[in-house]
Amino acid sequence: MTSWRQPHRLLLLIVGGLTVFFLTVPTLLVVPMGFSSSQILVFPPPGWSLEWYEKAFTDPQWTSGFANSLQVAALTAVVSSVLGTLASLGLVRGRFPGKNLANALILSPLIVPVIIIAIGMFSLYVRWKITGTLLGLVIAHSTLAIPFVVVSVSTSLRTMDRNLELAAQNLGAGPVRTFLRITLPLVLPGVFAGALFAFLTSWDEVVVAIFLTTAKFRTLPVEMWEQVRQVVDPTVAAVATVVLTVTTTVLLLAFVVRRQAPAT
Amino acid sequence: MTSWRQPHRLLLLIVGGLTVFFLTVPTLLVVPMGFSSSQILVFPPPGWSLEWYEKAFTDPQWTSGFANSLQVAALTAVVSSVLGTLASLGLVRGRFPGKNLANALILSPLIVPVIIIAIGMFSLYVRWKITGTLLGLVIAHSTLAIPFVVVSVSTSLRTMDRNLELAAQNLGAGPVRTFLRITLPLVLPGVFAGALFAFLTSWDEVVVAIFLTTAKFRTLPVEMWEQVRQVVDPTVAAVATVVLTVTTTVLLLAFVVRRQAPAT
Amino acid sequence: MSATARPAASTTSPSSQPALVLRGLVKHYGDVPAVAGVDLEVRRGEFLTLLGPSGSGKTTTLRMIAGFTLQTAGTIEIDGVDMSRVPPYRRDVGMVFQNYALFPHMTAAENIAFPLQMRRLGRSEIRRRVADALALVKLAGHGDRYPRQLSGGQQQRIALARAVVFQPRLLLMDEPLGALDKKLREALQLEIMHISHELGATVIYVTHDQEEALVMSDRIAIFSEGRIEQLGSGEDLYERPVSLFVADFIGESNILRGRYEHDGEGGWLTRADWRWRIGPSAVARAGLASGSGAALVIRPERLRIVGADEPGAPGTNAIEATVTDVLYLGPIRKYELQLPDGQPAVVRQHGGGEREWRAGERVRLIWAVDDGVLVALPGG
Amino acid sequence: MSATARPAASTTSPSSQPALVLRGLVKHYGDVPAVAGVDLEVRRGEFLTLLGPSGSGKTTTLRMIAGFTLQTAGTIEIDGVDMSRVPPYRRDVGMVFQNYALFPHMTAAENIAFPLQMRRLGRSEIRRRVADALALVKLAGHGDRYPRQLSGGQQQRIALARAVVFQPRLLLMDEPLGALDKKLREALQLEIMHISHELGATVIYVTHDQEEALVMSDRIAIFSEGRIEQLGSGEDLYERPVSLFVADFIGESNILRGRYEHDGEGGWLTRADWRWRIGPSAVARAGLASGSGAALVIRPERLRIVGADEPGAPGTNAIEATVTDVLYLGPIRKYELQLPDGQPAVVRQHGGGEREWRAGERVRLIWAVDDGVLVALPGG
Repeated sequence: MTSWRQPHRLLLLIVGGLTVFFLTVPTLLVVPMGFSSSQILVFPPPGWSLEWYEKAFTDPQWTSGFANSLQVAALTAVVSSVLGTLASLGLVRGRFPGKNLANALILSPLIVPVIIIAIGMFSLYVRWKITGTLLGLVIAHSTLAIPFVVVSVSTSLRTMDRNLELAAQNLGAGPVRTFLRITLPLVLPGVFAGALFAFLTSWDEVVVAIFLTTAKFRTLPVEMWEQVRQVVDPTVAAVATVVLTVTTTVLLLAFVVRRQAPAT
Repeated sequence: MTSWRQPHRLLLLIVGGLTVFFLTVPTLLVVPMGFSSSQILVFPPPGWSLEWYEKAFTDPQWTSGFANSLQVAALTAVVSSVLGTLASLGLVRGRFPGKNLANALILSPLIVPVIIIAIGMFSLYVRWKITGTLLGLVIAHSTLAIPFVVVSVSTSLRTMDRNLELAAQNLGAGPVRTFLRITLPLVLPGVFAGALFAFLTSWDEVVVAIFLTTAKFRTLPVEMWEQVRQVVDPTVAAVATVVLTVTTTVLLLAFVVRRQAPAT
Repeated sequence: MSATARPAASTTSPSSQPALVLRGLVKHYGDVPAVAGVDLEVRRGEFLTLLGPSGSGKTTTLRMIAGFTLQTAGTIEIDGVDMSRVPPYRRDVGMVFQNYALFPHMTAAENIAFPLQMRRLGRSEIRRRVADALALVKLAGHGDRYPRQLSGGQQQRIALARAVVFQPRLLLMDEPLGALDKKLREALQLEIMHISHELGATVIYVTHDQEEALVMSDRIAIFSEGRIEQLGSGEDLYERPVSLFVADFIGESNILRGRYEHDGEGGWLTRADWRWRIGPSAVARAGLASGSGAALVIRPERLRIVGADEPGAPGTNAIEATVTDVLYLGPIRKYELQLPDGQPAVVRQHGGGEREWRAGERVRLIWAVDDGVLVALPGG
Repeated sequence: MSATARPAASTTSPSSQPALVLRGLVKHYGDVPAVAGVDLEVRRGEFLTLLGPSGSGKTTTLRMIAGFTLQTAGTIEIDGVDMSRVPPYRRDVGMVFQNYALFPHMTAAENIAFPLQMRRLGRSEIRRRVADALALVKLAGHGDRYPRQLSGGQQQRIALARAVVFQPRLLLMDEPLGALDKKLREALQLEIMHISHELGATVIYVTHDQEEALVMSDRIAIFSEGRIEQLGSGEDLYERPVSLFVADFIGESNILRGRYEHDGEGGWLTRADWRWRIGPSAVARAGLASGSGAALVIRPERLRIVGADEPGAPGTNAIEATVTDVLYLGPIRKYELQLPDGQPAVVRQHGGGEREWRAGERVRLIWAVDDGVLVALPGG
């Protein structure tokens, strides 16, 4: 009865297995290397040790990178979720000339190659003298993150039943009370998911950060980048595992929020 | 009758304008700089010239980078659309134990920070001796691109009416003829769109490429990266404009394909 | 229950001021007229239905009354006050939506309390009124459920409670039963009728279901192409349609086209091959000029099938026909027939001893002269 | 047209072999029985409808006949051949889906040609048969349109043409008219009947619409909880239901519960307060033991309303009631009433001179003894 017979299945199994192998092995390789007893980054580890995790959590270079990354990502999440939500409201509910153009411009960082954005920002931020500062990196990362917030919040706004807003007005709620009591609570899961994606965008970002940070102010991915090209001790693998853990946790959180959104 | 009154509108206009400014100016800055008559990368250009475009299209460093990028992106598109389509078929239509795990693993490159993927691949590919080769970069970029193909093709497969396959069987078509005459033609737009996104993923990619390329074999984004840190002549801006043009063209193509897909 | 019920209309309204008056209401979308000029007076406590096919302007009219859509021209008066430019949240009109439009992040009780909170009533007053409203729709004890935990029928009852709890001047309902299945729909039709009578509410009800309109309404306004084609009780519309459109939209019809000719008190509908007598009251109602194109409408249950050779009785008309299909429907039997000119005809036979006819038989259809309704032909 | 028509069943079938035989068909999903044992014989050229509420197993049964779902137990025989384990593409059975399931990347003609190509017919033969099939469904000239360029009704006709063009042994239809509006649905009901008769096709038709089943079918199988509750003509089911479930599902019913007591040729349904006479044929059909729990079913059009004081005629039963609602429906008037024990009752009055009653009036309902149907009470 099924349309997949034995020969097809075997072929699919082999191709699928190889695909999964190539997709996941590079990442999975990094985790054990962080627990290595070796002094250099090598696979397979000759023995096991927590030395590099200790170093990752005590060496001021790594800990300040961790603090910087968290700070930038958190501020990016706040800035881009506020601006992104306002932009979504304008783009979905507003009626003004040039709406399509505004929409395209706001989403444009999604499609412009990151190396070009990095070069452009570097030229501009040097003139504004905000390279190497927290402010500069937060602005830069918000630029990259706002489109994700806009997509998330716009989807919430579009799938929300417009009749709910009409019903609220019909029952005596003016525009402000309708927004606060009905619209905002219903799109909040979209805003929150957008904020989490914004956090991750900043947390993972390396290209723009390399251009805009200095030795005094580096994020964790930039620190990893610098270290892996100079030293080759396994601390970078330990840090990578920590970074990956944070990423996965935040992402799972985002999915849970999305799931629990009331079916509007 | 509208729920947006004058004070809200004004606030929204200002915030929106600033947001659009920060989002788009860095990119839009790059374009005029490529037409500059200045010898260094500076804004605003003191005058206009096509000198840097000439250099971009003749200097062997840039032209070989262009050729390498095209080659890698094209091969990545082919490899990942074939493997991604097979993976989607297995994940959507197949029934096997561990299906959810396989799905998560195949999509994992979407969420793992690219710097970690790059470090992992570098460790692995050095051992396999495929760093600095076309093959190595195509495998690496396919790893990054396959999840996009899987998302695109899986969506096509899921939105396709299963009754169409049942109808074909009812009318006398066995499993193979059902796949060739019904399933494949109907998901082809999804496959094609996935291939275009795979092309772009490779075309834009810079972090993994920096790790896996050498001076003898560089892609265009890597070349831009190296140049902008050494020389500061405006050729890089001219190249960036060319890259952006290609990206935009391919993306528009992908949208057109998606639009024209028959409503199944 | 009595707490939420408004005093009967007769005791409060100064004389007989209508609850709603629409004057020359027009709505254009671009160049397209969705509503092309509607005049309507709704009495207090009346249950009035706007009935028509989709795109006929009935929903647009309702949305203009609610204030969701601004009219292009015309005025809307509620309880004698011009509301034409008043925003929806100050119109004091309750509305029930087809998809319920319950707030998903509030419980049933919170939904019902919402309009009372907007009116800044006291906590204990709100609690009392919400409890009364829940009892009214027979959902006492369901107040702490969220909408997604309620069935479709229960959700629609909560929506009704929310729309009446603040004692609005008008209750608007936009195809409120459209999403429910047949049995539940019929039960809720009766329940909505009983509740609105109990409250003495003035109801404007939109539907495209003619049976629903007939069952529920005091009066029905038939919409067609942005205008009211006919306004009257269900019996007016079914027994005395003023146009082919109304005859066709309400119930089934047999339609004979021809030319009207005046003759004494009554008249004739004539065709090349035949002519049929028209009664004096039908002639008076239609008010047609002799010689103009006209049609005779006869309802399927007014036709009787007799043998092809049976002579006609005095006071009846007749036409030949051939039976094409016999459809058994339980309480009735429906005959599909073909007239000599190829047009279809349909006859409803209500059980009880009448002879059964078979497909292919040649028969005669007869009807009492007074059962034929005369209407003008468009452009006739 | 004659090209696509199969020779009438009687000329090809050896003696009277049934077109389809289901024996002990069972389908479990996990532990849940979707179909709990179905036995059925369908005659050649018969139009048989599987009717039931959703989840009653009718669609699962159809999918097992098509081969889309493998039965847990039982056999399926088509034209005398066991098809229980044959894959769907070798069963030679045509199917029409509710959502049409037309291939969107093929024109109407290509869709119809598909089953013929699968059977490797010649090009000219395919072209001729496609043209015939298009003519059969009155869409000649629409062959080069894509499905999205056709209306819902046209799409369903193309789906029908595609399902019959290869002259399948059976034609299966899964709620084919479910997505269409009422007027179109009624027109297509007649068209599907005419086409299937013209082709002499054996049709298994699934619907949950009892009126559609009554109109179209030679026989109807009523499904309930995975079993066939009753199998018979529409008249059998409406006039002589074998259970409360059937009485309730087909048409409207008035149900009086009590205890059956035998008495001579007939019997009585007795209650504390009253007893009603039951006719001999109803008693014989029900075959109940005296003293067992039973219900009397009377159809709404069999009840007559008379004044509360009017004496009963011989050969009739009576019960007191109070009118609660009077519903005008055009050709009929429906009375909702309340019986002394609080149960509801419903009466259909078919126009024509009968007295009108008003809500609140106390009345008596009378019916002829032979109009009452006796059924067992579950667990009685």
